[in-house]
Amino acid sequence: MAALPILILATALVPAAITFFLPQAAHGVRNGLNLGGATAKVALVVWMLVEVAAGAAFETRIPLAPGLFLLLRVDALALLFLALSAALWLLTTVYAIAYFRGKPDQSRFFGFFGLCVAATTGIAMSGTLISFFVFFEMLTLATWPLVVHKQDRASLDAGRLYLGCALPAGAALLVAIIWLESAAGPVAFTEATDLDALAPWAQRAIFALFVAGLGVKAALVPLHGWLPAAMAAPAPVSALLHAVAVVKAGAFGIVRVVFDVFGIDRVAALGVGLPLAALASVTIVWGSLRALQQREIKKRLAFSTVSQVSYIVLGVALIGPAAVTGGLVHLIHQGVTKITLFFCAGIYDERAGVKRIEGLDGLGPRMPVTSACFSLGALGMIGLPPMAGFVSKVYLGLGGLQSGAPWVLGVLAVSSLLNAAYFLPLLYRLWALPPAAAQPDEQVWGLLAPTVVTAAAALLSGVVAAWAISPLGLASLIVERDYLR
Amino acid sequence: MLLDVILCGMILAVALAAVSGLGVFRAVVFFVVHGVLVSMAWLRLDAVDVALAEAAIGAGLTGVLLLSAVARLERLAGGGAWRQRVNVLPAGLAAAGVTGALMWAFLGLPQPAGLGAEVAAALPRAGVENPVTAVLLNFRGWDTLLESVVLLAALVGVWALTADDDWGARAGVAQHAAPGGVLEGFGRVLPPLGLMVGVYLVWAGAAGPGGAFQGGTVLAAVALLLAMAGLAPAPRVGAPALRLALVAGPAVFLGVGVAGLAWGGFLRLPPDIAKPLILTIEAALTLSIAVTLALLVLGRPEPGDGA
Amino acid sequence: MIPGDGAGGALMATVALPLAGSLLAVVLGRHGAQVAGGVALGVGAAVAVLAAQVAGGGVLRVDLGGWAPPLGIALMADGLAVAFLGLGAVVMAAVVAQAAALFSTRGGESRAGYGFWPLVMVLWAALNLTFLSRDLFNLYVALELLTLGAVALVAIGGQAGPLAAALRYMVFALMGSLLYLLGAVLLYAAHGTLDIDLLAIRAQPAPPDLVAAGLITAGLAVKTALFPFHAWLPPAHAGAPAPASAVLSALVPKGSFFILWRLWFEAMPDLAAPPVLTLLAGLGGAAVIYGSALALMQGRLKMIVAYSTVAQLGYLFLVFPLAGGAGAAQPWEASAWTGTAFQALSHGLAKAAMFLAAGLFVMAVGHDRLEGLRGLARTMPMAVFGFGLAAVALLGLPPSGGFTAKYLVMTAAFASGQVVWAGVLVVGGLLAAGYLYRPMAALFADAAPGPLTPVPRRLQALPLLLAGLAIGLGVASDAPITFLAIGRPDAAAEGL
Amino acid sequence: MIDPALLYGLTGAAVVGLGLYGFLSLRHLLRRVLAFNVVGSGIFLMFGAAGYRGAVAEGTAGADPVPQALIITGIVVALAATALAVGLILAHARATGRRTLPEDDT
Amino acid sequence: MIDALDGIDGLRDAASMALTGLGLAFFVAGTLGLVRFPDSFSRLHALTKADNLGLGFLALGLALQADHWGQVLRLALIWGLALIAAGIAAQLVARAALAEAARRRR
Repeated sequence: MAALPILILATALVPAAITFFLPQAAHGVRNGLNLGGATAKVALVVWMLVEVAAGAAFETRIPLAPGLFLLLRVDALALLFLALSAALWLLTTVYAIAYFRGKPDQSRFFGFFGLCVAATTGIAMSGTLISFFVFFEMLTLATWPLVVHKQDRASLDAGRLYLGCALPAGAALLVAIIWLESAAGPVAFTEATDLDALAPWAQRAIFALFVAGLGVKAALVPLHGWLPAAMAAPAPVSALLHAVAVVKAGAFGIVRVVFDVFGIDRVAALGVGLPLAALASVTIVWGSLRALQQREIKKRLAFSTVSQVSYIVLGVALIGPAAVTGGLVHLIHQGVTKITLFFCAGIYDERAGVKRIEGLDGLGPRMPVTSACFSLGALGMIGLPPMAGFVSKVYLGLGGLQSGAPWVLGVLAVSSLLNAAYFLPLLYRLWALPPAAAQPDEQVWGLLAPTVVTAAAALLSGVVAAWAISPLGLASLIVERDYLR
Repeated sequence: MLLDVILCGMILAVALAAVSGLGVFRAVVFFVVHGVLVSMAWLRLDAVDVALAEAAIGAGLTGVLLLSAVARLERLAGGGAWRQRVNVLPAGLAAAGVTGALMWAFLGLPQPAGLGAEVAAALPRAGVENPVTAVLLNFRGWDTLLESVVLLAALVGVWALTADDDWGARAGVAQHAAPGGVLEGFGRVLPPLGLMVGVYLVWAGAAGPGGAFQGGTVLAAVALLLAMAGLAPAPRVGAPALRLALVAGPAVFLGVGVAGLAWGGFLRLPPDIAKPLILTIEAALTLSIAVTLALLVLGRPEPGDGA
Repeated sequence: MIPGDGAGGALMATVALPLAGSLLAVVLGRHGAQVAGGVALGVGAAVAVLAAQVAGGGVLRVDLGGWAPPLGIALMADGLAVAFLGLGAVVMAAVVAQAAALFSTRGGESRAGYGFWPLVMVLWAALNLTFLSRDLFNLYVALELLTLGAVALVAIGGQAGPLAAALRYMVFALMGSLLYLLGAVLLYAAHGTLDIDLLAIRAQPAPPDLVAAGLITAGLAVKTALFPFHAWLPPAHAGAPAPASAVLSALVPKGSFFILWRLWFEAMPDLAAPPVLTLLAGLGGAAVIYGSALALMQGRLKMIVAYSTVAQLGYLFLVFPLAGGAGAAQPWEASAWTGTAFQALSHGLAKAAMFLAAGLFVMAVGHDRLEGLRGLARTMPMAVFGFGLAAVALLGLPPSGGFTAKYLVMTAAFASGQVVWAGVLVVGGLLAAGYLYRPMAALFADAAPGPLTPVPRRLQALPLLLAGLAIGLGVASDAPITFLAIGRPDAAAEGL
Repeated sequence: MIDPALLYGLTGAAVVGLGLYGFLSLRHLLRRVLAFNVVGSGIFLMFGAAGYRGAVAEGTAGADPVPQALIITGIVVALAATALAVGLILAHARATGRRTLPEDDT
Repeated sequence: MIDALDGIDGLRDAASMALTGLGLAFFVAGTLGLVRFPDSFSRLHALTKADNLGLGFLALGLALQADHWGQVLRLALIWGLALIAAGIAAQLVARAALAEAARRRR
């Protein structure tokens, strides 16, 4: 079934293309289209999960120019990211429909929303560097209108900062790709690329360009400025995009570059693994520290994302099998947990008008479901058992020991402490303090249902980690089959 | 040989005067003299057709156009002494550079190369005896068709500069010739002769020097004289007859070109009926050229301020 | 068209139809729009038939009047020419559709309503001829017709600003024509022919050829508004009415650049010493930087888009050092050559879309100052989306045709070791992001309460359609690239 | 005894030089159009001289007809350009009361 | 120069040269008048009278060299047209000069 990858892309592209032209009033058609597309995509992904587990691989080649082609290839790693984005897209669509009831420009929003997901799917399934770059840049373009959706001063400034960081990064990435391909020929993720034609310094320079290009989206320290600012976007945007699509695309890119373009042994030989790990660690600590200072909930969550994504980069940079498994599985765990927190932040903002931390006082009992999910998510972030966060941190610690970098344990400990430092006060305010005056009603199932589902997923993926089909199972399958050959 | 040297010397002197003279009017007068001298140079270079064209269009019509422009411009933006020139040094260097390069290239020309032999060989199948007309209307007829369209485009461009509320008025500025005066008398005597000379030039173009452009220009001069003498007012811009006359030349040429497709290719004139075809094209072209050139010199409709 | 022998029919129709149309429009003053619509359809069909013929039977040559060069004039349609004809047909169709609303002659014949249609069709015929003709003097007449039409279109507005701009354009254009004519005269004096293919055989590095090549290149550089000679372009393209400026910016400079391309790749391929080619590309690079810098400082939308044209035209000149000269065909030449063709095509579509969108904004708000465009994203979503897609194509971001062009040229730059041109492309792309962000941000800002005349969706679809084509050029770029390869001069090895 | 073709050719080149100097340095627009026409006649003079040179060498009757035809076409095109330029100058003068381009005004 | 004078041709050539010489003298006189005379009216007077007469002699001189009557007729036509044109031009320029003088006095 070579056409399957294109079919998956279509499930996101077709509804988006049609939604653009729908008038504002056509709520039914729009919601139906988007929900239909999302469910179809989840169904396809589930069917592919079974196939890939059985060893099948899907591949489609779209010729762009003689010698230049878009290769869409579904392998285990692609499926990991695909599964995450498909599931969360469905949930976020439900959330967004409820969130946007009565607000203007819905057709425009859902149109670009679909384009973003299509770009994310493309990133996941891309088989060559150029295909990856094409979808990577499309993601930047499709995200900007969403960031500036409210069209007010704050979101426009956020949009400018976002483009200001993302476009130069794209340029750096393009230079790296072309520099690499002009020496080593078109780079496909399947067969190894012979980089010996390039001098070592050139290879290091190219690796640095790759990290810089991808680092902006993966919010590595010097390049992370745009993420907190992008919180001016509506809640669904910050939930799906900044917790899942955009940020993970950067991390996923780094995974592809380290494993499929350079290969583990060359990364070790060039000695670029350690600086990357160091950069990731600095980001982890720095993100958590900055999160402590934030008074707005969404800003705090944003800085928490900055630090959490670097867990993935850290795992990959440590190269050991356990560390990589930890990194990959954290890709899923952080996604699921963080989206729960953003959903709750969205509900607090929408229903209770609470943006800052002080507003959370005593909301626990009066908004029980939301606060419960929020607490689950927060605990998951801190990494307490049996939540999913704990599993990733364990593997990351193991990996650190395995690849002879004990200081990783120190970093994990410090960051967990900091996580606790900036999450526990919130929980304390929610449950222990006396309630403020107004009695907000949270009973909007459109917002609540997705939050509950993601919170459950965060809990479940920790509890059933040992099972084969859990995120951990898939991650270890990937590591054994693809990367330790 | 001596005449050539004197002629070249005079051409250069007049060109220098035209370019570096003091007033605009003086420059235009020198330009007209330059045109006459250059047409004499064409006679020396054995190119009679070009001499006719240069005298009629180069010196004649362009001179009239510039003279009338000088008159109107004085009224619109006259007065005020100001510097004649700007960035003299770079202009001088550029001009000297190009001239030097041209002379170097001209001296470096290898053995003389020309298409005289090919034209002579193909002349019998061209339908006309005069090689220049053969090239103009048969071998390179495409250039001539485009050229007539260029004239038309220039005219539409000039008309598009009319003030919005003047649209539809008569072309050019209202002329004030004294009724019964000398100009009017001249206006009655010359046209018949002018018409005859114009038509003769077109007809003679097939065998000897002459042709649509030279004939058309003479007819345009007659039309201008009639307009200036006040005997025949300039046509209104919107007059359908005028527009048909404007379009006749290029339209007939294009029609013949498309008809050529039936004989195997665009603009293909089968040798046996080439002469009649060329003559019809020339007739239509002359009409269009005469009307277009006259209107171009008259300029855009300005019923407001008289000359 | 009369079927006659199919060979020349379609090719001639692409030039003869607009000519006939302009003549008809001169006579039928009030029905210019309908005539132009008919011509647009006719030429579109002719280009399609021609494309089929060229795709099937390869390069198509027509000797006008049955006289072969050096005596007669030859027209030739190869892959490149037909691609540019296609670009012209598409852009013209959209321009005619929008101009029909702007220059409607319902209320009796107005000056602009009368003048616009013949001029735009004459301009189109001249443009198509510059892509097809193989004779240097015939190209001179076509250039002259192109310039007169363009200058008249700039001045058709009638206000003082555009008149001064049209005059400056005229002065520069006359300068360019003179230099070009000088070059052509010298070539005829040296070789006795003006046909490009015959010149290719007879040209040798002797004084007349070198001087002629220099003069022709200078003349055409002035007409293509290459960096030191670009002063005339922005005020002229911004001063013209929107549909006219779409044609002026997207198509007219490409006509003169196309002749330069034919000269250096077909008439005198190995006459140019590398330093000359590097100088041309250097000026191109300077145009990119300078044009973008000035675009950043403009307050009016149409001026930003016009300066963007100066910058984007600079990219085209990068092809000379990468693919020109140096006799033996290198593997990367094909990619630079095709990349530049793509850049021209994608820029044509995107720039036309941008100017048409700017025209709609002016139609809605009455002026094109940036602060007046605030909040149009909500009231004119389709036009703004079209403008955005066009911006993506100009930036050279995937999936647009601009990206394919940038990728191909950058690969050639890296493969041939001349990395500086890749730098120009990257920096140019970022600067373009800079100056195109300002209008986008204004469009997306919250709506300032101002008088707003509603613009029909039918008109808003035009820029969106053109911009969509520019994006589509990138997505389905395989077919055009193989088409462009038909009749490429030194069919370099297929390597990328 | 230099042959006439060369003499007229060089004169043509000199006239082109003079015209170019005027075209680039003069500020009054009408004089620049006039200089443009001078350059045009210089170019055609060179072209005719080249044509004459070709014919004399080949011994055919008149000068080479192709340059003559092209020169006639060139003269007419130059007239069309001049007419449009003059029209523009007058319209510009009427709109702005100026005889020069804005940037040349000092 | 000397051997051209013998026989009937010699006489004709001598007459032609004499007549053209005379014509030339009148042209020089006319130009002298143009340069020396104070106001425009007298200059006009000098120019039209002297040049036309000079042209007449020139035409006569050339007529002697003509091969067939057609050329003589054409020369006469040219002279006649030149006369009319010069007369009318002088008249118009004079009227313009008068109007100019009147305007300046006001």
